[in-house]
Amino acid sequence: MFEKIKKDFTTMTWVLIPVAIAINIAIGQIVVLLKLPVFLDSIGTVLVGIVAGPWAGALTGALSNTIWGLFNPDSLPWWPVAFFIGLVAGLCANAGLFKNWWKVILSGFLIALTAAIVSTPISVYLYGGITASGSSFITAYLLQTGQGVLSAVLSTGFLVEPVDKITTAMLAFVIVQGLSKRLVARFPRPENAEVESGNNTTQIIIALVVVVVVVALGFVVRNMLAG
Amino acid sequence: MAFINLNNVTYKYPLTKTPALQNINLQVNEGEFVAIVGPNGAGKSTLCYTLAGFVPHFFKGEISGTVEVAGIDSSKSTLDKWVLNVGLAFQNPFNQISGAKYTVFEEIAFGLENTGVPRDEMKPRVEEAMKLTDISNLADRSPYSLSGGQQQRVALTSILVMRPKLLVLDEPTSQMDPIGTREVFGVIRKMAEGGMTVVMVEHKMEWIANFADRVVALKDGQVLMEGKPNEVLTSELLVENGFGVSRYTSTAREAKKQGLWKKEKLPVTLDEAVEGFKK
Amino acid sequence: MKIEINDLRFIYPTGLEALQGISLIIESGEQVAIVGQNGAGKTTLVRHFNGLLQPTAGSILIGDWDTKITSVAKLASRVGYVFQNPDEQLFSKDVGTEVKFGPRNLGYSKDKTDELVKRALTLTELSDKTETNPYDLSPTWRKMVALASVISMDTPIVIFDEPTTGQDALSIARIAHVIAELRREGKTVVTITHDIDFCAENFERVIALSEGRILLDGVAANIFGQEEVLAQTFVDPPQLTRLGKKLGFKETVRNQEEFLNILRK
Amino acid sequence: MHERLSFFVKRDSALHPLNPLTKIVLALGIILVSIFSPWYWTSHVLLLVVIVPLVFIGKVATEYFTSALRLILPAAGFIFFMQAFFQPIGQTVIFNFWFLDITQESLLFAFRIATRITVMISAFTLFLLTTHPSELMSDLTRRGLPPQFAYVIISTLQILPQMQAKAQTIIAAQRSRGLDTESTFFKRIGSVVPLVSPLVFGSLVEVEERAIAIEARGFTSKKAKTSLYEISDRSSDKFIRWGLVIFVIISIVLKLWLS
Repeated sequence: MFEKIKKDFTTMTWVLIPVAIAINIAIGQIVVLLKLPVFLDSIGTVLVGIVAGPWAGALTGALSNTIWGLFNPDSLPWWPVAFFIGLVAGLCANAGLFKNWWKVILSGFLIALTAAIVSTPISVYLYGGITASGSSFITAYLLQTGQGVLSAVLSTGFLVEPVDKITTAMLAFVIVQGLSKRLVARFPRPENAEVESGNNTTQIIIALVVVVVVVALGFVVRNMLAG
Repeated sequence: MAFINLNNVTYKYPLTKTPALQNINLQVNEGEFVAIVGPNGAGKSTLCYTLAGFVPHFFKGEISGTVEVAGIDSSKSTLDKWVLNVGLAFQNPFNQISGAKYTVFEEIAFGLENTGVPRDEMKPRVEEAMKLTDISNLADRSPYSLSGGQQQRVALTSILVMRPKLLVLDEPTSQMDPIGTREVFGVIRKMAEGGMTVVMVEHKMEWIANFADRVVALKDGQVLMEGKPNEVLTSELLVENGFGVSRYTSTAREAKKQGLWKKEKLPVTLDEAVEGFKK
Repeated sequence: MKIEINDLRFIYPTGLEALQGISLIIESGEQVAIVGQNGAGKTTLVRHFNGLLQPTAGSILIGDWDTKITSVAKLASRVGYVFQNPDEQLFSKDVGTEVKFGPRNLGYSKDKTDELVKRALTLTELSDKTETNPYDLSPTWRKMVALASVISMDTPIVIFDEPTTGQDALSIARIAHVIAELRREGKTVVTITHDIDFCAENFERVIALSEGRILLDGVAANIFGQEEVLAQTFVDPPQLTRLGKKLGFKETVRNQEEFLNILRK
Repeated sequence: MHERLSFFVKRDSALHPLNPLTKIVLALGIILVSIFSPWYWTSHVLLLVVIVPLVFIGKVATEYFTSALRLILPAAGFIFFMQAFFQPIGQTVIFNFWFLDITQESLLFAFRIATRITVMISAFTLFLLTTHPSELMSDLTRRGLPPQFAYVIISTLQILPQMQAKAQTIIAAQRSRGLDTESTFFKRIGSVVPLVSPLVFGSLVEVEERAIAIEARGFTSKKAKTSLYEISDRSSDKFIRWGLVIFVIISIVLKLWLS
């Protein structure tokens, strides 16, 4: 087990992790500027999960939040969520769930479930359920309707996470497919990124269409909630 | 026996159809300074990676023939051991900054820390190497704050400090001004005279002719010709194959056609040109 | 198109005075090379031409447009700018799309765009690589894609930032050919370069900058003759100029033709 | 993002020469005590009686209070606001808006959570201000942290400003090609691909050369690594560390015992 994990941590992986963290932060900031209804701050983490396996993905996630904490201290307590995002992304990739666009939706969904579950105890224990995120508006609403804190936070997570994580998984998939095969082959798990059927341009186009649809859906949901 | 021994080496990167190196035979003696010239895509960088052990250990792919440095067969060694004998510095200075260090001094010590050099020995070695390449004044600067030429000096120093037996350099002066280039060539020459073997890819013909012992011309992954610098760099074969030549050579060649250059040998350097054109 | 610079000063937010009063007129159709050591202010100067930087004091006129009140997007129709590193601008999946990006942004008609793209690709010898992904090309060819993607915008002024860095002899010849072709079409070309021999062979006028000021400005032959002044900004004269000087020529020579002419006398 | 990613300020204080691990344990100890302590006033006391004096002892007061204004106040203030509005607790309504009530209880709760957040960030900031990242990593590596972790952390801190500079160049390059990055919302969305993709792909393509460069300098060498710097770890350091561990244990025990 330990030897197998060690194999995923080649020099390429060690050099990739800082770049992936920078990608998380860069894209995360752009999304904030554009006021999109998603976070997209773990694309790099998922990307590492795909080409270098679950443990490299998990490490990227945990470090990413810790370092992001330097500018935005509020993100610090959430590192376990990022850890599990990377881990589950890597597990999905190893199981072949990053090989064509509809499997990627499934991966995104699984990552979303994980994120919702892991973030719940942190939110409840540290913040009494109300965090600094905009989605707490939904939690507050559910709390007012008489739901318990735990179920209110969890339901909010299940409602909000899939849009973000499916988009994230799709974009990570698009980036990996856009890289030259020669480069992908240098990473520990190039087989995780091999497209199963059809050529990869079609896959990229479909994935981008899915991204647009999901984000548009996010807009609609947000506007409905904002009333 | 030669210090570097490439025997019939043919290499293909993974997922490619044509070999990047084809039947390369090359022998280099200890302490020799060999320059490699050739157009882009000739296989110069691949040859550097082969000598430095990255082909095939890092890049994978198919290799045939034998690569031997200091009597060790590359296929029987591993990359982490290989780099103790062979140092590599390449063109893009920015990508050679480790990123793990805050000052130039720490950056240069990085290789020594990795290879377990004791602390007492480390400081004097770093100081000595920085003096050699004339960057002692940059010791406390951040490597990222330097100009491209200064970063290239840091990259070269970071390798020199590890005292490799073979120094492989892939266009290490591309971003330096003429004065810097001359100085760095001087340093490399000095290393070679001290017994370090040097293989260097370079476009600057005038400096090669001034400093190298031998020139190897590569084209399409094959050795086109090799020999004394003046002999190779003034050859018609280079012009026919789209190699760059020094302005002194091309001008003298034209002058020769018009009867204005009387000597048999064409010049590569300024001094040779002055000598030949003097009435 | 004419470029008129009037007592231009620029101070970076860090307090660094990068340009300390530059006045300059570049006439329509002129070919100008800017030389000087790192940090002399070359890139800072040309980034004012298309409004990427705004002067702290002074003004720049591009034709009749003042860069202070004209947007970068609008200035892009008059000033094309090829950045040093092609990887910082290429993003399309194939060369053809990449080259089309600029003219499309400028709102040219489809026919005009197609024609401009075709011309740019022919000029840069990329016609057989239209379908290729730029990242599958060598760095040398990626540079040509970057060149093509700016030339296709058909701007009356074109700026090149260090076009020859990392290029081999064949590629440098290709770039020289592109510049010659732009000259024939009457475009204004401004090039920043370290490659002094390239500068000598392709440019009539040379401007040497040092520490944010103009050190020398004039006809190339005059500039290269002033070896001591050039040394202040760490520029060596071209190889043949140095050779001519050592041989005791009275005139300053720049290229092979001039050199051989004098030799013949 | 800030230009400088190392918060460290070089000063001659009593905190600076402490062993980096001691300073981490100090920060974590403060954070854990504030989370586990059974009394609501613990965080306030920690802030006033422990953190503020330490800031002065460490001679980093100016830097601490500026970062407090820049980082801590916005984060804590926002949390306070969210909690006060959205926590559905308490009966004594002070202010009402739509379905949201601010009650005396929710205000108190909000104050408590905001203070806790302030303590957490402050402890972390204090640690960053007095510890150089290189020193921290050398020390942790010496204690058995794989050296690759040190590489990843420092390299990330250094790569972020580089990426930002690169992003600036890309924006300049694409605007020069007539890309409109400002006018309307849809133009802004349309400009994402030409701006983001050279940034992302460009930095991923560099990974290969950068891996070669560090590998050439013995990154994967199996020899025992050495360090340029010697980092002091005095017996007073050990004393402080164990003291803090005991404090944390006490607060956990109290929490379990009292609840």
